[in-house]
Amino acid sequence: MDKSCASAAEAVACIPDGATVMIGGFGGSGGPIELIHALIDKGAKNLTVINNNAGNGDVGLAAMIREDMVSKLICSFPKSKDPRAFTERYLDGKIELELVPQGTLAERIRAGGAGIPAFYTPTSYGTDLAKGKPVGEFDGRSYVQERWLKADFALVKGELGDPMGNMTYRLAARNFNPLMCMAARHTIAQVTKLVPAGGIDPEQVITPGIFVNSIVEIANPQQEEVLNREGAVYP
Amino acid sequence: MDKSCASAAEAVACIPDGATVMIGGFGGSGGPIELIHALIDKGAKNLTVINNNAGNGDVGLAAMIREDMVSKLICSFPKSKDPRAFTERYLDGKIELELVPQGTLAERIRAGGAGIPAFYTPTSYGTDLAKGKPVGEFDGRSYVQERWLKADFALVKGELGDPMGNMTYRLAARNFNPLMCMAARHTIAQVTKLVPAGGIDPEQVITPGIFVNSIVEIANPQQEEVLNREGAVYP
Amino acid sequence: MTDFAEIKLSNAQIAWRAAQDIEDGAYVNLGIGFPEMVAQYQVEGREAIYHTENGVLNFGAAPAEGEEDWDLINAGKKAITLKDGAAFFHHADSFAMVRGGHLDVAILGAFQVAQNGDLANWSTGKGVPAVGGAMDLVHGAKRVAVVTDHVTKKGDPKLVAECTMPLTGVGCVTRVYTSLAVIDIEDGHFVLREKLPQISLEELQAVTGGELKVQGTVADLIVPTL
Amino acid sequence: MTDFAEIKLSNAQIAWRAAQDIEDGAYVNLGIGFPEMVAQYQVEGREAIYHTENGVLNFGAAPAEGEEDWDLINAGKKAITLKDGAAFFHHADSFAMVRGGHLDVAILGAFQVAQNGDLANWSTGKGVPAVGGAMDLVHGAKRVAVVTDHVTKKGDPKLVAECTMPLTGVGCVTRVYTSLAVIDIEDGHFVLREKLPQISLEELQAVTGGELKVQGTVADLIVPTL
Repeated sequence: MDKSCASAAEAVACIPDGATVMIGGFGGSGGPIELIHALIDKGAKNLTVINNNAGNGDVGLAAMIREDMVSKLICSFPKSKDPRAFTERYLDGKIELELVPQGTLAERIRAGGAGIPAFYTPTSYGTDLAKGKPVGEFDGRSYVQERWLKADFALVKGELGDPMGNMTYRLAARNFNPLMCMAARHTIAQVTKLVPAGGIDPEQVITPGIFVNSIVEIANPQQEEVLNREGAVYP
Repeated sequence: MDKSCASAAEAVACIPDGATVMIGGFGGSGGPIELIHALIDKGAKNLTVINNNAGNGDVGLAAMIREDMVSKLICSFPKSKDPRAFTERYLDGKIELELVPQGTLAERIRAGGAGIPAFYTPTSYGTDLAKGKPVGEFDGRSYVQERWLKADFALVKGELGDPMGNMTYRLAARNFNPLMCMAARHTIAQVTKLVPAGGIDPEQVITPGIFVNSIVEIANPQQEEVLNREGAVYP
Repeated sequence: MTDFAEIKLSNAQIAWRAAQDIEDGAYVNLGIGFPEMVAQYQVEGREAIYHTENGVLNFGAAPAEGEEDWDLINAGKKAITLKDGAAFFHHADSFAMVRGGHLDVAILGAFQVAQNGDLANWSTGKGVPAVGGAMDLVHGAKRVAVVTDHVTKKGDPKLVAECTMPLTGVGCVTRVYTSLAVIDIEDGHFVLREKLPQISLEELQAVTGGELKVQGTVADLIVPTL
Repeated sequence: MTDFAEIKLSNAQIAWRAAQDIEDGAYVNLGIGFPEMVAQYQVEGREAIYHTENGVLNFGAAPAEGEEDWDLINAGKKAITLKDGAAFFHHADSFAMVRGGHLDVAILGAFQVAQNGDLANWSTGKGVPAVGGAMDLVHGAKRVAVVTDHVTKKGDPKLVAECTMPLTGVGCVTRVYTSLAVIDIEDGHFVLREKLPQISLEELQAVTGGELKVQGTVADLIVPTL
């Protein structure tokens, strides 16, 4: 079994216009920058993107938004040091926003991956973000019913990977990546080092390969925070 | 921070009659035999036990049941090579059984740990095990509503542990252990080796210490399957 | 009247036939007991990755006797070995794989399969009830198949118009490999795909509890001696 | 009339006061911004374990400038370091800790706190809305406290009879550390526990939007110069 891909370009070639795409990362950490930039190179329109944020500066997700590839964003915190790309389009009504509390976003993605169509959470009960959602009472406390989130594709970033799709993550770059691997029909991973099957201790695998469809080695990955501090612009 | 305990006896001393106790393990693998035996030594009555099985032979959970410590069992598969202790009491109406599909059992425990009071699953829809449970329809498919499971105590078995409660697991002995750590008010762990804080790579921690209340080193732990093959009897 | 006992496939042969339909690269869960035999007949040149409910992906054959590590078992509590690229995970992640539709195939045993795809394989309604992962598996895998003798030991049909035993899942089975035939379940009907050449359609129908539809040709069910 | 601007506590002093209530061994989440200062005033001899939503337990102070590893950040996207016994986990496990009641204390900022414990701290109702983990934290930790100036920059009360801004959570706050007082929320009321000795109860009430109840003695709010 070999899920490895020769290049980021090859890995993202299958993403069509109109797709729903989960993108891993939290702020500047754990985002699959090379996969995102490959998708910008390829071009795709009218995407629904699921990410914790809305990009920062002029690279990665912010660059996708600036290139008008994204028609809807599902996220918890569309603010950053330099959120221009999103803010302008949002205030102009050119991009739709579904705002989800961060823990609910994580749990909805996990639910999508785990075959749980709906669950109840105390989060957002009694707030504007619960408007229109069913409410349930359990043991005398009120909860909001939330639905699963699934995607056509996930773009994620790991540290070690093997050809079967098993992966580990570096430090806090883990964040949403393992969850998104579970919740997409087709998960595309970039890893810093591709090792042979057996090269990752089975006890240390964080994402089992069953959740990954293609994997590409990007040996010296770019880091969004570092790029932004350098004032990088893509393309 | 030091959650370590000098002995299994000290660790389980706090478990009173009538408590709900989750016990990790699947069949003969991953069960905290020394903690269970310490609880038998101490004695406790009228316990509700949550475990995948109902014990095997004359050690561990089977011995607890044979000592009439358990009044209710929540499990998915109360059969084994030698299920006498449970079977006799069940057929005599001396022990209550709540039978739960295995994946639903795991998810209910996770939900208990994650603050999710209820969720929907396709599992058991249309079967006897869904009787009396609410049903929900999502996207044209029917699902059963299941409730979280929590416990007063969890007894679990890890491989490495540190005084903050961080843990790893050995091979498939992981099974229900990390989930039960999350879902109990007070989690008691036995580990094969207690290392200083910092002795487990933070990327390789499976159970973060926040889910563990006390931890005891049992350097050469017994293994239920091995004990049963030797015909062991406890006490 | 053909003597079915003489010509019917052995469990090994049923397992062999089921194994022919497992694609290269498939993620597969085999039910405890008879279905586990399917792994022995993996088609040359294809690689299947086996999942077991208690938290292991890509396990291999049983170790030699005396070489067992009893912390390394499958859902049937039998000792296993690991292949390169294996992974461990906890039970909630394991059933996320099942319930979340990540498995390609689950192959299970059956007491009864109904023509609408209902499966009864967990309870005879007597003694101590035990369900394990059966009810999760039938709603998880992309394809749920059954391997079974065509009839019970008493000769009663196991493929039935309607299950009389406690259900494991509703409308979940899509293909049944029996000791006499290969039958798909489509739109609430048994559709006969293959049958032992020695048996006539009428003879097969006589030991089947629901109508056997025929769409196009019925192929001969040919398996090697095993 | 006392000039509050001259005597009120600085943010550092409010953070110091909040830190005094964190027990040894507590698991703590500090909201982004001002609440993060609480970590600087951990009481000598006590150990708190800090949690951050993006998946780290037991992180420490910021690294020296130039020493940052930008894969090692907190929820405020600031670089952090690790203490011995740290752990990483994904976002669903991180919010399982939050929502599942595993944190002992969450200390958050506020736009408004109502006398029934309602909190508004996420949205002014203008511009781009952003919520992050605020709504999860208020329903997770065993104790949800707020650190805040007692009044807005314009001098309006931040402790109010009823929130007028969009809510973060309903009935969730149990203690408020302000620049003038320490106030508990019990049974739908503000209960005054400590106040700056230079301010009278009447003066404090005048800048508070709900009735300040007194139960037993009101202690002097005494903090060091920081």
